[in-house]
Amino acid sequence: MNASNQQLVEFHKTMVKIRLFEQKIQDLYARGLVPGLAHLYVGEEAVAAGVCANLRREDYITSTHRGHGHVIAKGAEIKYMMAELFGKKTGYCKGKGGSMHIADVEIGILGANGIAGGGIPLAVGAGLSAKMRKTDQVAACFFGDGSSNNGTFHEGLNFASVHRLPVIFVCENNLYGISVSQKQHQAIQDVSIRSVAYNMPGVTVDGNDVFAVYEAAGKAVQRARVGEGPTLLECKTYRWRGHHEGDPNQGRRYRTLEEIQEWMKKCPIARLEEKLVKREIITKAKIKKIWEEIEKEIEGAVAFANESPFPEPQDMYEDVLVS
Amino acid sequence: MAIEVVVPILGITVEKGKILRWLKKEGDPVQKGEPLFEVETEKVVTEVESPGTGILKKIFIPENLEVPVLTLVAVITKPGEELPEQYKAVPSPPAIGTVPAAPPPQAAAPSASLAPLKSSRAPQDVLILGAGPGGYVAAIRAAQLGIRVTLVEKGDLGGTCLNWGCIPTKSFLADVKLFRKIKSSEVFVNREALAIDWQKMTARKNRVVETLRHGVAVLLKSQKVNLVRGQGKFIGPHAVEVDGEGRKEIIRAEAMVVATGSRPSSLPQIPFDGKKILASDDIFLLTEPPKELVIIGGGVIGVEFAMIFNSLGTRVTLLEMLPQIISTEEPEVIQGLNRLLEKEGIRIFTQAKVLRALPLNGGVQVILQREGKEEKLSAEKVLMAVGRKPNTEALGLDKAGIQMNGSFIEVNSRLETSIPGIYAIGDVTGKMMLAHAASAQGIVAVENISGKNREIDYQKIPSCIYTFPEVASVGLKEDEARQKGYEVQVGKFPYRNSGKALAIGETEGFVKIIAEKELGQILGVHILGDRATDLIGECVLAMNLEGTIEDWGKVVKGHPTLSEILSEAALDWQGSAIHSPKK
Amino acid sequence: MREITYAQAINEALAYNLEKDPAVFLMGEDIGKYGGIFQVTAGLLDKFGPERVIDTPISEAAFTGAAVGAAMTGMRPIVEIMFIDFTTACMDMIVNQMAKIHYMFGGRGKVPMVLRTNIGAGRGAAAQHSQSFHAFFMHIPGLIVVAPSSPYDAKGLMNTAIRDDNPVVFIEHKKLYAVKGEVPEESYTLPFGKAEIKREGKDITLVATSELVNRSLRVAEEMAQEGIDVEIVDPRTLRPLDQETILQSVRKTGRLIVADEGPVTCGVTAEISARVAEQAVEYLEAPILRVGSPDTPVPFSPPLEKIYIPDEDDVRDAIRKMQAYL
Amino acid sequence: MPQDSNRLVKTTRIRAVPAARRKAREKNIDLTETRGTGPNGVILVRDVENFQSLQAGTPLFPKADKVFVSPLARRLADSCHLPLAEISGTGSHGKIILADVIQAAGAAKTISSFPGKRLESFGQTLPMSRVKKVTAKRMAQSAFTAPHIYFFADVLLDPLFHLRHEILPEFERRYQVRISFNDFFIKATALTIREFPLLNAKVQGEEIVVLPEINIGVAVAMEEGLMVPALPQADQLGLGEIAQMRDDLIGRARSGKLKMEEIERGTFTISSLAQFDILFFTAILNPPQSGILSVGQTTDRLFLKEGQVGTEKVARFGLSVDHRIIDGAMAAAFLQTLKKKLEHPLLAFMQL
Repeated sequence: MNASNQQLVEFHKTMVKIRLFEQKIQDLYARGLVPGLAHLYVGEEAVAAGVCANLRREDYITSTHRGHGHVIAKGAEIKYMMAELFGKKTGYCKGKGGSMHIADVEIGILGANGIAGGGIPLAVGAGLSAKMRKTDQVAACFFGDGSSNNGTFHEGLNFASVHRLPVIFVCENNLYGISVSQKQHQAIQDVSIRSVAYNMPGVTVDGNDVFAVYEAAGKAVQRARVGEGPTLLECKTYRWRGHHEGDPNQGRRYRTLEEIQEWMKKCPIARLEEKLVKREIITKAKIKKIWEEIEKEIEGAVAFANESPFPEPQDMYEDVLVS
Repeated sequence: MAIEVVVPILGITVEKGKILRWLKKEGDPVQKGEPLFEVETEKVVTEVESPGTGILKKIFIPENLEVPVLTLVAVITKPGEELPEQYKAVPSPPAIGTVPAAPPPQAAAPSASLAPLKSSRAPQDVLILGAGPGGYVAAIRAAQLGIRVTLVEKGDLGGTCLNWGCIPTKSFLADVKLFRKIKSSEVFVNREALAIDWQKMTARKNRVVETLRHGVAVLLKSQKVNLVRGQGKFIGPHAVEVDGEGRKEIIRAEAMVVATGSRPSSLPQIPFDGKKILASDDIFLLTEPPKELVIIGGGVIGVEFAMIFNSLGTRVTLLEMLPQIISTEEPEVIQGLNRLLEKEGIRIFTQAKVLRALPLNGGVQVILQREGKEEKLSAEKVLMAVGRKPNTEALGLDKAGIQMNGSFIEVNSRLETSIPGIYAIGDVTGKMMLAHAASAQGIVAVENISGKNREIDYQKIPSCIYTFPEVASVGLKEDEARQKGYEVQVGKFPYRNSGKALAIGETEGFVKIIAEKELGQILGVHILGDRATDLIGECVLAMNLEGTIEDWGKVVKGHPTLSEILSEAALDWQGSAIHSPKK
Repeated sequence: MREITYAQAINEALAYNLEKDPAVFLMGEDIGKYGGIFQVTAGLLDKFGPERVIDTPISEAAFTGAAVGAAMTGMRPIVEIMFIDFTTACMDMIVNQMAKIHYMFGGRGKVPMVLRTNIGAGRGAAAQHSQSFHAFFMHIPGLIVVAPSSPYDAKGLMNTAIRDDNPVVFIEHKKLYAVKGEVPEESYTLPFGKAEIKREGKDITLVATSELVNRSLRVAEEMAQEGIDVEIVDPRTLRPLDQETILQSVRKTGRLIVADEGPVTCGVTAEISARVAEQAVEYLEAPILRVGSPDTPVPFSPPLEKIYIPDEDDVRDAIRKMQAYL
Repeated sequence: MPQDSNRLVKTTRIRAVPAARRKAREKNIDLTETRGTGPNGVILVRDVENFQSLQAGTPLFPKADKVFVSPLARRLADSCHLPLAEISGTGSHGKIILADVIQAAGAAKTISSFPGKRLESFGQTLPMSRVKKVTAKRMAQSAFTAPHIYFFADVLLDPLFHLRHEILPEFERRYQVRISFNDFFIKATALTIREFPLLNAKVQGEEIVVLPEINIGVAVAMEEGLMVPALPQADQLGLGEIAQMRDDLIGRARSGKLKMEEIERGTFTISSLAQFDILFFTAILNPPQSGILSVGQTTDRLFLKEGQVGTEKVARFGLSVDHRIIDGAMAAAFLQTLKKKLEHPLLAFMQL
């Protein structure tokens, strides 16, 4: 299946939005306006954009600690995200979740997740319930190469496969589990081969090529919808920043500047823009305009976050239980 | 619109960063994302990227300065743009351990409202200059009060007291006392043969000093006191530059305590030479006791050394300019002591003005003036004990703007100097040049730093002189008390009348208690006699607990003890001493 | 009224809700054909089919996590963890996911599910199949922890648990499964956070949980012969805890003994004692005493296990100690 | 009440079950007096109840001697008739120490000392109420130790009146203070003392010490007692400085803001009761000073001159001296000289 020109422009917008959002967080974090932890998605935009472009509003995703990209791509509103990262009452989680727990069940975001691999069984459950409720919803589940060594990955794939659940397991292989390189943490190169053990299709694509991601994910979603069960989709990509802001020098304690720069050359957004311009789908000028518009949108979000109030002390005691 | 560059928050545990290197100069063009400067945090060096594109207009924080994260370090402007007004006068960087400087204007609103998250970053800290009995005690007390302490010392822990003063001399005096005891006792046989080995005496002294020094080090370590070796020097009211082993570092602290102590001073016309003209410190470097010693200065130090060397067989002459030696003590006591010293064979010349000292065949000739006449004294060595001068010159106190009182540091009764937050204790204050006074001051100073409000009462600090027999006193002398308008009455009791004194063969001396008539308030106690320096403790306690002299008389003492003498003196005040003949 | 066992009572509640609500389904190891290790789910597979009574792989994290995901997306799963000892295999799913989601998502989304499991030694199952660390879950905000001590309570509380929109950890007791008691045919619910006074008394308040309620009741009757009047309070829900009822009782009697099968160290007994100490110390006429298991793993050898289990003798000893203060 | 009873419980080392403690507090029973029948003698509620029935309900109050006070403080409190119960202790464990009594007595009207400038001396800050004691003590002491002799002379003040009247406006403009007669007296006295050093001396042991500075003390009467702040080296001060200094010292004396040294430095005292209807009086020496000048009320005296009756202003000056230092002749000469200076002020103050 091929994406329409209109879709291609949408990909682009989504990716630019993710990029600029993350870069803004980078600056705000440095200035102490965003407390806690911030794991940035810069460099991996194509995966979120390509996968989520195949999902409907009512479909589900579970995300990771590096989740801003996924939820933006699934349609989260950045001003509520920003407010949440500021710890404000108007945030998605009323300021009680923060960067790692942004969720909007209404639009199928079952939450970013602070536990590596923690989201996998949840996605499986979402698939299970979709199946039981006889809807054709699917659940996409993002996780990293690191999590693919966690029990939940294997248990989740197994369970989903046994029950032929509509789940797409999206492994964002950015080559490092925090500071440990893939070579050091698993004896395989392609996580996708683990699908064999659970009798489901396994695909590996260039995670910095939004087209490739979009098409591979498209097939997987298709299978899921018609009840053919889960797929393991591995996207090879790379994070430009350190594991989190505060990981000195973009993680050069465990990877080289050369390597980082190598991957920055493969910038997914630049590659897309190149294609779009070559195919004359969009002009350079239009692209510039897009960046500017989104920049504005993000400034708006920051302003919204700034003006928003912090939670009241008593808010702390709310939502422990459903009353 | 200028873009501000701050020391970024590099992870949730990082609170401060040291700017190691600027990778760009003022005026350089910078690209968003390119490295701007290197900052060291918790031993990790991080390149900080430019938050924007433009000209690096102004750098506020120089290299090698440590500042809290979020401190504004530079501003980036558009090419050609002027430096906006609000940056023309940017406050000097906040000291480490204080709340970060007001956040950058743009960021002001939100980060101000985030303030609660950051206020936790205000640990109180203190820097103490000098690890003598004042400094190290202050350090320990401060640590106990939860204050972060940096202690700067250029020499040995324990200062003069431990290394060159109280402790070494006491080690000597202990040996000498035993020696004298045996020599003078008739129960030992062939006493003539008995001799004392100066080398061994010095060796034992060194062991004692070593042990104590080690002890202090262990204490400081256990209190997590950050000990920095080197010479400290103020470069501002809250910043001190420490120069140690060629390595300079700048340490900032909210509070400072100056405790650099003092050193022997000499007569201008007779400088120390370390060989013939000795300072008290030099004594400990002698390989053997001199045959003849002239001591210039009849103060505590002079008298104590006179005692030691005289007992070791040195011919000692003591020169004092004033009419009496140790003029700080109760005249009656000093007269007593004077008599005993002379009985010992120590020559004491009072009202003796020393004019010159000339080398004379291997020794020294001291020329002095007495009763108008010039006299010559020859000696193998001269000990100059004419007082001590504070170590205040090298500290750059002017940099901190501290008000002086001559060469001493002016402090109030809270030990605070003219600059709030800077305190001074010990000899540098010139109040009471005693180790225990320094320690007491140290404790008061840091407790004030910790927010308490304490004043020091010199009235109740004892003074001790280690002669044979000892001299100790606390509080007012008799005529001082009268001058202050008290109606005083005196109680006295001689050692001679004490069973214990007799039994241990220490019958010299007496106790004199001065108390106010109406309230029976104990104003002063003066002791000449064996163990006086231990007995005075009881007196200090009585004064501090505000006991009346009648109470004191009622106290029951163990028998036989020297402490009984004190109670008897108290009773004598009421004319009812048991072991004194009826008056 | 008819008498049925504790296991049957729970089974009735499960069946009733499967019947009534299509969103309800069961997951767990060997709960289908086998009927559950303690036969609590016996017969439900035939009645409701493999779609709704799912025999899972031995994969606690997967099916517990899946239950959370399903619960978030409109279902009302009930999972069985065969022994409480196995919850550690899915502790992340319980503690970090199931319990926290509602809070950390700022009230968006809920997790209406029940996690059934059981405690209790006494069957020679040794260190990994006999523990009683239900106190773990009392420690976790976001969970409701229920520990019924009778068939009647079990059915009523299970009904409440299934209909509640919060994640509920339902603590059953191996020794109780076979215990019979009066249970109405019709469905009924019992409120969470409401303790029940199982026996009125004026001298000593004895707060007991789960199976220890029954052991305590037996001892209380003996003691009554000696004129010591023990009041027995059964919290029934451990979280939220009905501390008012407990405090009232203590204010009345002035003496407190707490009995729970878990270890006393940081256990249920510790928590209840602490709250009373904090809020009613001035009413105490004697030290607080606790009955619980010792600080050792559960031993296998029957004589040892006998000593290990806090039983009638331990409760009796505690009351005797307390006697000195009467 | 609870406050108090907490202390009661705290200060007693006894074992009782909490409920017993509560009951004891409610019933105001001292647990130290109850007998425990619980394990190892711990006091149970029933023990408290039994005790109470014994007590037949008579409540038991904390005994007075429970007040924790230093012996010195107790004595001073007694001698000042201050009930200890009303004094709060700042010593360890709330112990009442001397400073607290002084504080209470002084009702906070203490003389504040300047940091760094303090004289190390007893009672560091000297509260007003102590003034009376000190004065009393010193005076008594002085009356016994120093044999006094008294001299009197009438001083004609018209010239001074005129002089003052003349310079008043200009003076006030220049120094922002109204010059008083006292200022003239101070200056004149200081100048006179220059000629009679022994009036600036004190007895010390067996010898007489002539003090280097002439510091004139001005007696200020207050209901709390007498304060005598002194103007340092008054002989070298101009009238302007004297007026300002006098104004300031007396002001601060009234508001209790004097420094110790300002009181202690005095070497000679002037005590003026001119504002009262006191014709003249004999002043008692302010030890260790050797002289004190008393100034009586200024009155109009009739005189006859060339057959004309007129009035002139006269005040009676008294001089008390320590006879051990100053003999009659010298005292007389001093007073005579002073009288002359005041009656010919222009002459007297020429050297300014």
